[in-house]
Amino acid sequence: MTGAALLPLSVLVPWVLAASLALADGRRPLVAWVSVVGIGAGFACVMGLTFAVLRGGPVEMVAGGWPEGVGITLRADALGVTFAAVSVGVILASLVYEVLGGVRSRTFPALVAFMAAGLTGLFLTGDAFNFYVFFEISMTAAYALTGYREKDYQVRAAFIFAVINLLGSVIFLIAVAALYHVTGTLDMEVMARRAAGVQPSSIISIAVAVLVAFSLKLGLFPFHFWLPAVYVGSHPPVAAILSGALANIGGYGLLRFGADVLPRELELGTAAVLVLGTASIIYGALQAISRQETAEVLAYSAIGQAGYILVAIGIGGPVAYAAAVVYAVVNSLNKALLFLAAGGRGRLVGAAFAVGAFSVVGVPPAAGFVAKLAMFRASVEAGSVALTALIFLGGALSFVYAFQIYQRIYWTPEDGKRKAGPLPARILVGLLAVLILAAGLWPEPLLVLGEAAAGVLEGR
Amino acid sequence: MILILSLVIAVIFGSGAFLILQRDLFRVVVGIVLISNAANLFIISAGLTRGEPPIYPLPEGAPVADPLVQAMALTAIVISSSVAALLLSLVYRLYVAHDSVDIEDVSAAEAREAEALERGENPEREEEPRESPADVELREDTR
Amino acid sequence: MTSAMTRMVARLLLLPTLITAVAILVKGYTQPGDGFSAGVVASLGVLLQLMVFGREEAEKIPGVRQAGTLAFVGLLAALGLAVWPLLLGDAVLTHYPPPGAKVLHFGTLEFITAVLFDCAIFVLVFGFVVGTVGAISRAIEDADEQEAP
Amino acid sequence: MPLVVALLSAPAAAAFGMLRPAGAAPVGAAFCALAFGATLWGFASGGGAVDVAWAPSWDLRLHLELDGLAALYALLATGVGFAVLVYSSRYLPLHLEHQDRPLSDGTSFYFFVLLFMGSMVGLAMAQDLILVFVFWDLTAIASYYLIGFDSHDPDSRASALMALLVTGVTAVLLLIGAVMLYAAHGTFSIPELAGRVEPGPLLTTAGLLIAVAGLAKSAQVPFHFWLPRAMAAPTPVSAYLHSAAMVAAGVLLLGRLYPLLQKSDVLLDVLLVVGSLSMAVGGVLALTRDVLKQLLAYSTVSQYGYVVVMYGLGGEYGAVGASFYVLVHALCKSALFLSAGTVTEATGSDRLSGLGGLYRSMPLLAVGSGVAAAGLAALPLTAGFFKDELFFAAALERGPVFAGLAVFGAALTFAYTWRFWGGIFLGTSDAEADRTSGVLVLPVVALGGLTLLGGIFVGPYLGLALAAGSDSLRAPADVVAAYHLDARPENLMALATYGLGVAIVLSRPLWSGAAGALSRLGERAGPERLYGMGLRGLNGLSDRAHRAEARDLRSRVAAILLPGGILAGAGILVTPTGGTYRVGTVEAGDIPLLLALVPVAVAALTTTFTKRHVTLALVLSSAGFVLALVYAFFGAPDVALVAVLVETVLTLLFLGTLRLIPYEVLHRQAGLPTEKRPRKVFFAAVAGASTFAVVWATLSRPAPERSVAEEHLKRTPEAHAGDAVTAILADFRGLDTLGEISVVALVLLAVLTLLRGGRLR
Repeated sequence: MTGAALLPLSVLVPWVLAASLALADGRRPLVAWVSVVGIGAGFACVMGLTFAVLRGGPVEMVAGGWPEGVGITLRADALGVTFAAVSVGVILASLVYEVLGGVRSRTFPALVAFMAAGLTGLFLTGDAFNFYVFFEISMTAAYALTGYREKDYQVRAAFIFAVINLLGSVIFLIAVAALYHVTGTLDMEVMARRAAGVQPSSIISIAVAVLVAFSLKLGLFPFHFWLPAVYVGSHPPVAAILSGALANIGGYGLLRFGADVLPRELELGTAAVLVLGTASIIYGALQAISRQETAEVLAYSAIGQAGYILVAIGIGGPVAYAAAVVYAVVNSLNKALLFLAAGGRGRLVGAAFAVGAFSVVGVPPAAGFVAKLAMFRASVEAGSVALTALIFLGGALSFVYAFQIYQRIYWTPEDGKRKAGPLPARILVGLLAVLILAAGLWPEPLLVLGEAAAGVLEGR
Repeated sequence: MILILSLVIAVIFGSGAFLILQRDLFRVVVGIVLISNAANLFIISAGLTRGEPPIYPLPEGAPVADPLVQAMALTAIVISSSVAALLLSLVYRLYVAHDSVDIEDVSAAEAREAEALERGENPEREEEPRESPADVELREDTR
Repeated sequence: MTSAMTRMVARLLLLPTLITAVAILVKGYTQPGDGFSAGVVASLGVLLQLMVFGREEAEKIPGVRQAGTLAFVGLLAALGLAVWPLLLGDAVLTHYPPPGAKVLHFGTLEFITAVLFDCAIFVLVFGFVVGTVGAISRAIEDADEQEAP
Repeated sequence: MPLVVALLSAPAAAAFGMLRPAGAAPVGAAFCALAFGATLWGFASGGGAVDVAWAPSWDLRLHLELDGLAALYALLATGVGFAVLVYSSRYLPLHLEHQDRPLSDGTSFYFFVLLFMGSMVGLAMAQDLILVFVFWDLTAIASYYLIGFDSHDPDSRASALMALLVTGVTAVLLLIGAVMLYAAHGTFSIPELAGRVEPGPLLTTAGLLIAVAGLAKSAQVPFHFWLPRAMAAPTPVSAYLHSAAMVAAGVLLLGRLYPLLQKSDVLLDVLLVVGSLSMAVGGVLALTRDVLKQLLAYSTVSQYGYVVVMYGLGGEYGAVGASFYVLVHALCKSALFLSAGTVTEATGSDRLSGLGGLYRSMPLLAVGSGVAAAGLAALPLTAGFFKDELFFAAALERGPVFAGLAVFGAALTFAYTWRFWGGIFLGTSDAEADRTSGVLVLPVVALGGLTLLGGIFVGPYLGLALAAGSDSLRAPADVVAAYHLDARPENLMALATYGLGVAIVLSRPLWSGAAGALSRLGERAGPERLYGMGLRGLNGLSDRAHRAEARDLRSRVAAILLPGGILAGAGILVTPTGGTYRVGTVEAGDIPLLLALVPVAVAALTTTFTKRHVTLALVLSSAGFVLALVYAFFGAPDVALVAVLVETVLTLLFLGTLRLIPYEVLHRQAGLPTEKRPRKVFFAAVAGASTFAVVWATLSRPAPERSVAEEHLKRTPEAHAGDAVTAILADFRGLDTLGEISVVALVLLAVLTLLRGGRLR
């Protein structure tokens, strides 16, 4: 199939699936497996689209068949498809994991499918307001998913998550409306062209709003305070989705709206971005060190890892943007693997967790080392000793927390209460780990994706 | 006019933010609704043209209001109010769980749990969830 | 609980609200109002019944019991309209007939697929409002039952 | 080819081990032997190289070459690996038996030993800095798991973590150094870099970073502390990784990058200083230790100090001597470690103080390890003699100070080696020894035999070292090692060494106090203590930071508003504001709008001090209704209509939810004083002010370009519509609407999930 056919399908397949699943009881195995097959089909579409984009360049389609600008443009470029592919992949893996363990809510598969639809739409749309709408779809699905299993602490997490992120959504909405007001368009390509001519003082405030909204999403210090409660509170596969798929919105949004639409403002705010990024790296890693609960360690680790992405964006330039993309992709995979592995026990899961831990700290052959290498390339080429040192320090701290918690879970005598979990679920986690190893052993696809995505940002 | 609009939007947003900072969960929801209202008002005022409704036949010569911001505002209003409905039901569930609509009680419960986590205990996470009525019903359904 | 007068007025109001809703829906393309408003108006009519006569009585109105299902059927229909043009080789969400083609009129009602889209929204919104309020009213009933067994 | 065999061996052994736990060791040993043979054959037939693109985007190449340096280390890794695996096949079951662990636990042991061997072979052959880094960290991973093999033991866990932290974190420096070189010279390939780098600050910095990685891995001062702790691993691991291979990787890196390092005098000086310090500290501490493996560990620190010093001294003697030294040291030291393991296994004691006189019950072991000890102590007729000869020659080239240092270091070696061997096998102590399996003795004898063989036929050993040294120098090296029965300085230095060594042994009472004091000083203020304090400090700091985390929704929100406001303020500060803001004009047509806006603001403000919930809901909805009026005045009847309807439904939902919660609860809540603490007002004001800034700045500057909305207006008839807004919603931007109703449907789903267990009906 061609890219032109795959582009709408990538969004519509999970979307139609979501609407249909809502009518069925997701706890029935049949329904649950239908959702897996459906999301799998969506994933296949996104992967096909990714290949098409990498081979033939961006694919566009204007909804409703109207001229560009009048209708909403769906635009699949390397940056968008990369994030879409990773996010849907993580969602698929988490869904399979939960289905293997037994779905406990009627609406779980439907909510996950809505999340997948919202995320693919968000990554593949070329329209700022449409971005907001898809953003809301995935966020609303996320609020509901956080409360999945409906324990008290999960509902609490859902409430905190919803309130804080609604605040972020409103800020983002204001930014989108403001961008429309100062540029007269919602199409992001046109917006990028026109934004250059806007009064700097007007657009810098808008840029700040964008930065705050996405930093909130990404969980950067000091906007992160909601994050640990939510990641710790939610059920492991949900946490995997939140940190492995949903959090990509932050990184993607900053790249898209920062580097793509508002590059001038991003450059102006370099100092702020770098300070936020490095502060997150150090703060997240420091907080993670002495935490006892795995999910909490991972939550703070997520804050630190997000910092790296921000630092790369702050450095700017093709190498750094490629680093940001590579880092975001690898981080998604790591977090998905770690959250899923943290839910299980046993030797295989322990090995998988170890792979994830090595990946987080950047030890080869796990894929994380490629990401770290990319970061160091970016910081060294930027010629900044301080940044390189801070990235190194963050990495050193991550060694401490990753292996303290790893040893605590898997190297102490098992307390017997822990169940190993169903074998297929453990195998799934093992497969994820193998994927991360493979990406580290043969990093070329990752690098090609990163460079292609960075090329999108530089090409303007 | 620009200044006045900006001021009104800022006042609504500020009031909303103030309410989100309160301990009463309902006030938090009201705060969210208010800041959404501020955003919606901003969207409408961010129209590039103001004037007659954009409905055919268009008035000759007179300015016509920007229809795009209206469409955006409509979408945003619907989204924000339906999400407010979600928040309300979350508040209800929180009330059921904590017997209170006070964020302090909720935070206290969270802090208790965090402390338990720090001690390395895992109080409620380990046990399998009790069978909910929905589960029982499922079995009847499938029979 | 409620006076006979209220009951009568409520009963009388149901049909007009539904008609208003349909009118809003039909006129949508020439004047303000669309599927969304129509859906809310229609559901408000039903909610009035719910408040006055109670849930049991209100559920006798067709579509009220199945409100939740209806919402998703509406969503599916809307999505169907989005997918359908793909099969014809057009862009997603293309409406027919295309610009410039002749459109069948029936009063202010135009036979175009955009109206179908509005109808889908109507169904969805109706389902949403009735479903949500219905869920809350059920919860109130459950709570009341627990209080006074 | 050898690499393939070596890398395959780990999974193969693991697979066999899973089928039959006893099968892992023989299969592993067979693979080891095969890899050894392949390396030997490959090197003899002229080396061979693989150079294929790995990740072209970053110019990464899978460039492996079996040159002299590679052959030396690969032969060591596979050869000693073979001996150790044979030894383990007997030792490990005993070890597991002591701990009541199932035999199957051993599989992972073999897996990681062989993984280590494979990565060591790869590391030896790698010619690309990133490839070096990959194999480098693989050895660290394998070592981590092997040190932590007895994971139930807290000491093992802590030691494994320490080894991983020290070697893993410093490995990142290697990566940084590599990236710096790449940024300057555009390649990660070591041969290419060797041709391109010029002396200068860049080379010094990058080289220093890389050297730190190498020195940490070779357990040089001040990173030496991890090695003695790593002795928590089972003895074969210590014999293999922590004498012959893992620590050797550090000096391998130095040897591999020597063409770069030697261009910077600073780097060579650093090597000299660090090496000498390690030599002295390791040697002295080895003299103070009672636990066998601790003694050997410090001796290893000291011995690699020699090698580092030799690289620092440079020249032909330095480079060739370093390689030769590594070779001989590996043979001797692994033999000694294995002896220690056998002795402990036989007697149950792992301390010198509990041992002695074992030559009677274990004569074969005594001879085997005696030869190895003699080799380490550089006695003639062992290969060890030549290692010191080359060392002395290298030192002499540099001057008398270094010659003296060399003699002192060698004498220390002599002393502690004597202490080790003599302490176990000589003397009159009546330590009891069980009969031990021959498998636990034979590898020691074999390694000892190799040492002896090298003392008689030094040719092959020296040939290997020459090849390796030439690779380090990037020039053919020509160094001879032979017995000369004359009074040349090297021989005199050797004699002086023996003399001084005997003197140290005999004068023990004189220096033991001082050495003990040094050891205690090291414990109190040394790097290990710093490490421990650092780790504890970090955990404490983390705890403290965690206590300061915001845990309440209100503080969480405040933590967003305040920095957001600061950022907005900063944004305004850094941009020129002149002429941006406009006040705008109020025209006659705006009066109704103005009149409607005021009550909106008033209603919004009223919500902040309304007490009762129902009133609050009504005030909120009144704000909504007036807003709808505002929309109408804006020329937006569609929005106004929807706003009114939505507000109605929302009010209904609000009241409905309030009804769900008992009146008392609400009343109690409403009765609480509205918190108007200045802080909240402040945060709210910040939020309002930032919004004001964004909104005003935006509204002052509408786009000069034509808006796309005009296009929408123009095309509305094409969409067969009269109302442009409806046309946009259903047609032009139907995707938005589709998304919007999806959110609505999602909310319904979520509400039903929360209130009704997800039932649609």
